[in-house]
Amino acid sequence: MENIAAKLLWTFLGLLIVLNWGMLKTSIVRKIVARVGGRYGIRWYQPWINLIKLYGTRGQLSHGVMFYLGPVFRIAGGVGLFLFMPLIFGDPRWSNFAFAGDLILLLYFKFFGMLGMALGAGEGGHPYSAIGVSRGLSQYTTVEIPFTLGIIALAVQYDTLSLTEMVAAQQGGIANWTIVTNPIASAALLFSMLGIFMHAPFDLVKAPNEIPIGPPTEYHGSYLGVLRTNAAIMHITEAVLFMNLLFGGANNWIELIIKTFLIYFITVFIGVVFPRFRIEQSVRFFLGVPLILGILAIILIM
Amino acid sequence: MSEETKHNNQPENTEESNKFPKEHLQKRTVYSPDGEKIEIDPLQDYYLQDRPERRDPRYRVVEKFLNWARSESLWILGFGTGCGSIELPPLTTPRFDAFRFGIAMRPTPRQSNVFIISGYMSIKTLKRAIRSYEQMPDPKYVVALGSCTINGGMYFDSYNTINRLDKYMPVDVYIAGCMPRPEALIAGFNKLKQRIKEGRAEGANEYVQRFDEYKANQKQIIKDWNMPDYNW
Amino acid sequence: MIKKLTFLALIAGFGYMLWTGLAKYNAAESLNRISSYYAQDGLEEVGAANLVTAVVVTYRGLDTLGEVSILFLTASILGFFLVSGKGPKIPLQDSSEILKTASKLLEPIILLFGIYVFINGHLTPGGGFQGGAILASALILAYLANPKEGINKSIFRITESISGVVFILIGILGIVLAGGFLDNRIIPVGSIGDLISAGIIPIIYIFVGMKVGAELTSIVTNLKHSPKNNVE
Amino acid sequence: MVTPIYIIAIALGIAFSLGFFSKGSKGIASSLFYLALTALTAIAGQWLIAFLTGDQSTVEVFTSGFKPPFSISLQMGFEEAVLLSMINIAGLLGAVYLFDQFKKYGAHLMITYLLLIMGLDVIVMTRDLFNLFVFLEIASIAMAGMALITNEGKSVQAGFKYLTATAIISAFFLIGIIFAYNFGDSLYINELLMSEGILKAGMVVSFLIIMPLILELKPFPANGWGLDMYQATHPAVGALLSGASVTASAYVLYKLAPLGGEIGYQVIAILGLITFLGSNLAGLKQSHTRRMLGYSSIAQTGLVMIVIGLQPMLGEMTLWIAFSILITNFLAKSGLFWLAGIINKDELKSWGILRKHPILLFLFVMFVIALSGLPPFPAFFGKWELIMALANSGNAWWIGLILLGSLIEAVYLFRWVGYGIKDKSFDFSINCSTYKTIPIYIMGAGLIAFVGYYLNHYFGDVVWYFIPLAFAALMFILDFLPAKLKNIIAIIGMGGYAYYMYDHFLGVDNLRFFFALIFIVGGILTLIPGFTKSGKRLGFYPAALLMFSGLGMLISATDLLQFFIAWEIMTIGSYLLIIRGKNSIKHAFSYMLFSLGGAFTMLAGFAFAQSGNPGIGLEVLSNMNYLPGLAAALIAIGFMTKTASLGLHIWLPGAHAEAESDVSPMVSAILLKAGVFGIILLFIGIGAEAATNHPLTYTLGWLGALTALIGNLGAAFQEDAKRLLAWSSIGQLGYILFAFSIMTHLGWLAGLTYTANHAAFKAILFLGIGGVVFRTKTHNMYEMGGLIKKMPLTFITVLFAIITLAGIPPLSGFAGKWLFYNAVIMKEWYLQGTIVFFAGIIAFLYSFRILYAVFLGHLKDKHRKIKEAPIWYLIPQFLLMGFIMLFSMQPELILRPFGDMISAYFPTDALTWDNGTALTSLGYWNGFRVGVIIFILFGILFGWLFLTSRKVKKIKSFNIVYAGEAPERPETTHMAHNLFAGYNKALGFLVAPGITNIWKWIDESTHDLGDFIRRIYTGNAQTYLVHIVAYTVIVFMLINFSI
Amino acid sequence: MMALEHITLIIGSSLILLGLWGLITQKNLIKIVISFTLVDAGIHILMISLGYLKNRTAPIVDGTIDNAVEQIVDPIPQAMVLTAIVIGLGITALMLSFVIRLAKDKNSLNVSNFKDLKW
Repeated sequence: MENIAAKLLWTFLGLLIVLNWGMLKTSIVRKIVARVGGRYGIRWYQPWINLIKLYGTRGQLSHGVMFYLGPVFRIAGGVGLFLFMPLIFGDPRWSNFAFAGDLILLLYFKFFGMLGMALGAGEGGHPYSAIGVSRGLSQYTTVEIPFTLGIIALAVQYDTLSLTEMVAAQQGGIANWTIVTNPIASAALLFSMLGIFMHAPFDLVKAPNEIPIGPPTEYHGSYLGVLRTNAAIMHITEAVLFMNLLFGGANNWIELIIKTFLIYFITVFIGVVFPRFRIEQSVRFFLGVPLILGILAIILIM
Repeated sequence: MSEETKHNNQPENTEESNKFPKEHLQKRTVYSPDGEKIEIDPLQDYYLQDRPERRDPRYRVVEKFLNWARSESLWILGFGTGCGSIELPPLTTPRFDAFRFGIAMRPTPRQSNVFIISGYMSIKTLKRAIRSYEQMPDPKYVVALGSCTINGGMYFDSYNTINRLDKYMPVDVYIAGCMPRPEALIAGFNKLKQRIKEGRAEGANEYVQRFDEYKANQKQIIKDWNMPDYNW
Repeated sequence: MIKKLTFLALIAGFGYMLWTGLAKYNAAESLNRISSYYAQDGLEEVGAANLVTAVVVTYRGLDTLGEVSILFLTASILGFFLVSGKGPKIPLQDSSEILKTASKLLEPIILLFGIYVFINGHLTPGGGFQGGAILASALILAYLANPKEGINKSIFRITESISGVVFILIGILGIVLAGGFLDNRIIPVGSIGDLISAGIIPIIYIFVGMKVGAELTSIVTNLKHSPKNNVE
Repeated sequence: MVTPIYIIAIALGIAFSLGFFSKGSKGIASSLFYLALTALTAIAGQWLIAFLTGDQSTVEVFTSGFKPPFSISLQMGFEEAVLLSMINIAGLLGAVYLFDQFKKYGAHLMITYLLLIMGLDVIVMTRDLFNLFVFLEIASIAMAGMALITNEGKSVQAGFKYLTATAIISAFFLIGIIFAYNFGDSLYINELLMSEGILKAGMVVSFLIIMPLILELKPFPANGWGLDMYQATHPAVGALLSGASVTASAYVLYKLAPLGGEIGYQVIAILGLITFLGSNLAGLKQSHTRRMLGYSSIAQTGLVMIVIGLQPMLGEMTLWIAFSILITNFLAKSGLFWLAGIINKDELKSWGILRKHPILLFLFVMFVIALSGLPPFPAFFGKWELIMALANSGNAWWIGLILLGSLIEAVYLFRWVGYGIKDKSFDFSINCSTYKTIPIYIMGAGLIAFVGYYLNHYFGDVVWYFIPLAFAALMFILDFLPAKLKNIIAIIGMGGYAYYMYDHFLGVDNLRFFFALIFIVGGILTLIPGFTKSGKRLGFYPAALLMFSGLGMLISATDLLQFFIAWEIMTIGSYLLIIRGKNSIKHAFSYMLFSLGGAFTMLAGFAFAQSGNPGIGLEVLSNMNYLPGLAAALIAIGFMTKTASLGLHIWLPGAHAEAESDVSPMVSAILLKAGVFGIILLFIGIGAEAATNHPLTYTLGWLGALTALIGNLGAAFQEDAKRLLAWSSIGQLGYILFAFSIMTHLGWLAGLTYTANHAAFKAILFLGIGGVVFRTKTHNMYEMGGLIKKMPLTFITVLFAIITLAGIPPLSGFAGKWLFYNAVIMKEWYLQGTIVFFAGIIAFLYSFRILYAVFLGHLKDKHRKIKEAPIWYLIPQFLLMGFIMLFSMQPELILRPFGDMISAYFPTDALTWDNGTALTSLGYWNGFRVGVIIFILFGILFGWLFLTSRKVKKIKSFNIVYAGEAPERPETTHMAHNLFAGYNKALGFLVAPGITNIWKWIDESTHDLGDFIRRIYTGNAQTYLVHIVAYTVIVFMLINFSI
Repeated sequence: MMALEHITLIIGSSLILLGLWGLITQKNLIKIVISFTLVDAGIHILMISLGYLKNRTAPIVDGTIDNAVEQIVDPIPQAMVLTAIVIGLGITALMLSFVIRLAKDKNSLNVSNFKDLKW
């Protein structure tokens, strides 16, 4: 019983850290982008203010049960992903609930939030929501192919599907990181990472101006707050996933923070350089070079 | 559509609907898959008819904290009605960089809390503006931009332009000028922040309180009123 | 042209086929087993001087029954088919005086000859079929001479039926009294060459003759009479 | 014993005496006439009974008191007795059917008719060559005469063609007889067959004897004259031609075939094959009922010719096979021709009128099924034996061609059945006089009796096996009861069956028990929605139980024959079920064609498999000697048509989507598993060791992966909810096929998990959507929307099913995915595995689509008062949902027995359990913990949102932000049509109907070929004569120069 | 040296071929029937000639013949011909009646005009 309580406590702590780091990361990234553009940029604490404001919205509207549950599904997906993700290597306190399932579980659990969110947005009844979902799902299907190919390549390389064991195998210096030992699979994974984070050029799903921010068009107030909370957690968690897969995991929080930031920054960097893809363009893109890289990765391990 | 349905779709014999027929808002009869007759009154069936509800502030300290947060996170719904719409985009440029004040643009009323009426407002646009305003969640603030919103400005005698915005919705801040420059806008936002922090920016509740009055004003000028009284 | 050539090739092919068979043919020097049996023992067994008759009526009696049936069948088919047809009615013309006169003269002689041929069928060349055909020719002659004179068909029909039934009954008697169906030895064979000999053969031939005569006549009259009285 | 000579005596005697009663006394005439026919039948029947019961030996009857060869003799043996009975019964019943015609035409027609029957009788009995000629002439003249009953231009032309053709054929025969007598010195057939002279005389003699007999059987293409007879004459004449005349002629050919020796047999068989294929092809485009029946009759004759020709190979089975085919053709064709007479319209479509006469419709369908050679009708057993024998003697080509011909025949026959069952475009009524229907009933009863006889013959010792079939038959009889009562009876019956399965297979063969569970318990669950139907629901229960009994019998089958019969019964039942849908006529047709095609390939595969084995038990699959690779592939293709694998899938969407609401789950969730079961049996047969690197499993793996991809992609682009689910079934079956092809412990475990899951969630989905369709009366998703508010319970079940389908944790779908990845990686099938994964993600597209477009979005005007789906739809859904929840939370409970089942074949313990955690060498997964974590998490976060959101106001459908405007109508606001437009733009080309087009091309070119072929039937009597001469000459030349 | 039987054989065969030629080329219905009778006749001649034995007499036993086996020709073909002739007669009659009926229908004797049934 104590064990469980302690576990819960540590996990909650981890969640808080990740959440706040996610918020901070957002403002840092925005700031960097602003500075590149010659602006001052948002204040570093702006995300928290926004969050407080959203949770403090007075009147809320609901289109129905599924609309209400959509954000819950979404954040359950995000937090769940966090829960099944080992954070710090070698420290059982920060390995969360990773003992309940392996990489495959993570792979599939991502969809939990997506589907719930899509349904919630669907009940909102706004046509733009549906368009956004349609685009999101369409893009996601192809993003996942290089991702899966890469994961399989890694699973074969390390002969395990357990993330913890994969990290364990990468210990001992940069030379042991997957990005060095298996650059092709890593390239495939990094390509798909661009799609997973949905930054430009793959941000048509949100398309802020033509289909007002896509699926969550109708969401406001606390709903939006929940979604933003989730986004903060999700981004870090996904970055942690790639960190664990490719960059040797983290031995402590500092390492984790630095690595996740750098990983996330890859997508930001690419995003500010490239314009946006149309949906069929991005679908075709992921079936091009990333797919070939993925297949190459597979062929190399066969 | 069957012959009978068409027949039943003839407008009702009210003065209003005859004047401004809008087919999809008229009552119609359809038949369920089982052949059951269903009377559809789109206004009743598809729109919530409730009056708006007053939403009181919370406890003092909490509300103060929240007001601070709201004031530092102003999400704009830009309603580019007149020439003022050209003055909004510069806010995001490096020269003015409104982001640093917590000001951001949002594309949908649901996620915004500041409504900017940027200039003269024709009667036709007013309807849309009212709808958008009512769809924003509480608390919400209105910033009126330019002289036209104050007294009609150069359109003071136009047959299709309103003269005073606050006859139709509660305005928090007026920014005078024709047109006011972005600096003036930022000044106006600062004024708004101040108002919010002081807890005086309860426009939404005021709108609720004087709902009938506002509606009467709105309906007086908008002839083809074909929406529910309050757009949720 | 090509079509014709193809046909020619076909016929040539058929000719070749026949030739491959006939080329193997060698005229036999002696009777084969079966015909020698007929030639040797047939005389005693059947008692008909005309061996062909013995074969036709007794040994291969079933064939004969079949051929009688075929004529009967043809007559029946014509009976229900042609009489019911539609089409232009061909006007009947009177026959020439020569034909009328000659027919009156010839008819009895022909009839008599026909009867002679089938009564002597087991002794001399001839028999029921030949006799019947001669009978029919007389009747047809009479008919041609007086085409407008109606012919009483029921006489032919009843003749046909009676002869047929008797033929069958004789056949069955063969089972009862002698060796098998159509066995001619239900009455004594008698001595070869006598008029009354060869068992029941002469009697069968009488009926066959009558039957064939009647059938052929009715076939021809049916062919001729076609457009008249429709069935029902 | 009455000597058969009396057949002649009575027939002729009465015929002659009928002349007395020309006009006046019709009553006596017709009583005499019917008496005569009855007497003939009685004589034949008495001999038949004597042969059947006692040890009566073959009797030779001499005429005129002399022994053959000096006089003509008749023979009465068992074969003759059987055939005589058939001919005379056909004659008697035909005469009853023609009652009105006899009344009209009187004695003359009676004479013709009587002589026809007598002629056919003697043809069968006679042992004298020339006598045979005489009576052949009698029969053909009488037949030409019978053509004249319908006294109109067409039938006269047909009669003339028939007469000239048979005359010329007889002329050839006569030449043959002369030659035979000249060279063989005898006319006695028994002597001629052993005569050395004929052999010496060369081929032409026997050729001229056999060829006319073949020509009498109307071989393709020299048969235009026969076809015209079928088309233009009175249907009863067609029945006689097809039933009696063919029977007699075929027997004559059988009698005289030994004359030709080895080559003769070969020629007969080849000509028969040409006839079988050509005639069926030519029949494809036919729209005139009786002409089409004619093509079919001729094709059947061709089949009989094949059997006769293959006699040296078939040995003692020849007669049995030929009889099986002949008796079926005889009973069914007679019945069909008579039915055609009752309907009295030329077009195939006019058979829709039978909908008004259920009994006739039943008989019609039964006749056609019997004709197509499907079990349990005699023709099937004939074909089975034929094909087994062919395989045993190593004649793969023959098997292929015969099955191809059968398939082509099925095409036009089942198209016709479709019209009969479904077409509503008739605008006339029919008059079913008793004297016209009684013969049909008798033929139907005869057919059923023969089914009984054959089943008893083949399965006398395993009668229990057919108990479910008997139950289905019982439902045919009970069809007059109200639907609800029948539903109860059906469920009780199925319950009993389930208990039987439980009793026999649990613990003995758990794999079979598992499938029995899916088939039978699934069946019970899908029967429950039937309670919503009122009225009688004619035809539903017999068909459904036919299908379920077929499924059940599949499980308990112990040999190939039983298995195949069960398979076909299941196919027939499901066809009858599917065709009940509103617009399903086309789709049911293509379902049937693919099923039959699959069944035929499977049959060929079975034949190869059993070749060289001592028995036909299922164990032969593990000991294939003859063409083992091909056999396995053919069997697999057979099963894959049922699982709708890529290339063979095009029938599925239409068939499943257009079926009735409660039929779709039956066929989709349950029926498809039959194919899976078959594939498992095949794999078990091939054996774990042999299959690990078997090219077949490798190919099937790829095929499964591609099927999954294309199926799911296809589903994403559908607008029709049920079609979407149907496409999804294709994809899911692709997964299953793939998983089993992996051929490892884990792969099979994944396969079984998929199978169980798919059965559960697809049933829920089809029932849920079925309930929606039941209420909304439309399939189009864009016409639905917003139904969550009206049908919340359905939404919940569908949501659960979708989550399971998508494999999202924590529901049980994930179990399958997890096992699957472990298996794929261990098997090193990475690329295939990735494709399947891709397919799995595409599943999200349609999962979302069906949930969104149907339940979310905007409620349509006309659905505002719609009710929740009927309770009978919901009950099974919630039961199945319970199963899914159990599986999700306690996967060990279900996966462990699966593992034990598989251990018999793959004895590795690749999956171990540690306190609820599943462990493989690669990964781990604890379903219970994941479930608990997610549910608790969900609860906490829900609470969080609840706390932070204040005063939630429920708003209505159009209270959405719309850029300051307001939506106009729900139809224009519900964004559902072409939802994945962008995706379609990018990847839509993958599901462009390429395969459909290929099949369409095959279909069209086959039809065009058929159309081209039938152009030789110019309708000109002379052309037909040319055909006959040319046929004779060409065949002669070919033989002559090839010797 | 061409013997009698050879001559008859040739005549018979030629008649058969001639008849067949007529059957497949002549358009007139009556001529087709006539061609059929030609074939028939040819076959009959063929039958008789195949049953012929050199220098023998008809199979009728009267006083002039003492050893029938040595002196008569084969009676069986003759009996068969008798039957065949009658059968041919029946068929011919029936054919002619069909022709009459057909001619009445379309007022034509051209065989190509009777193609109401095809395909």
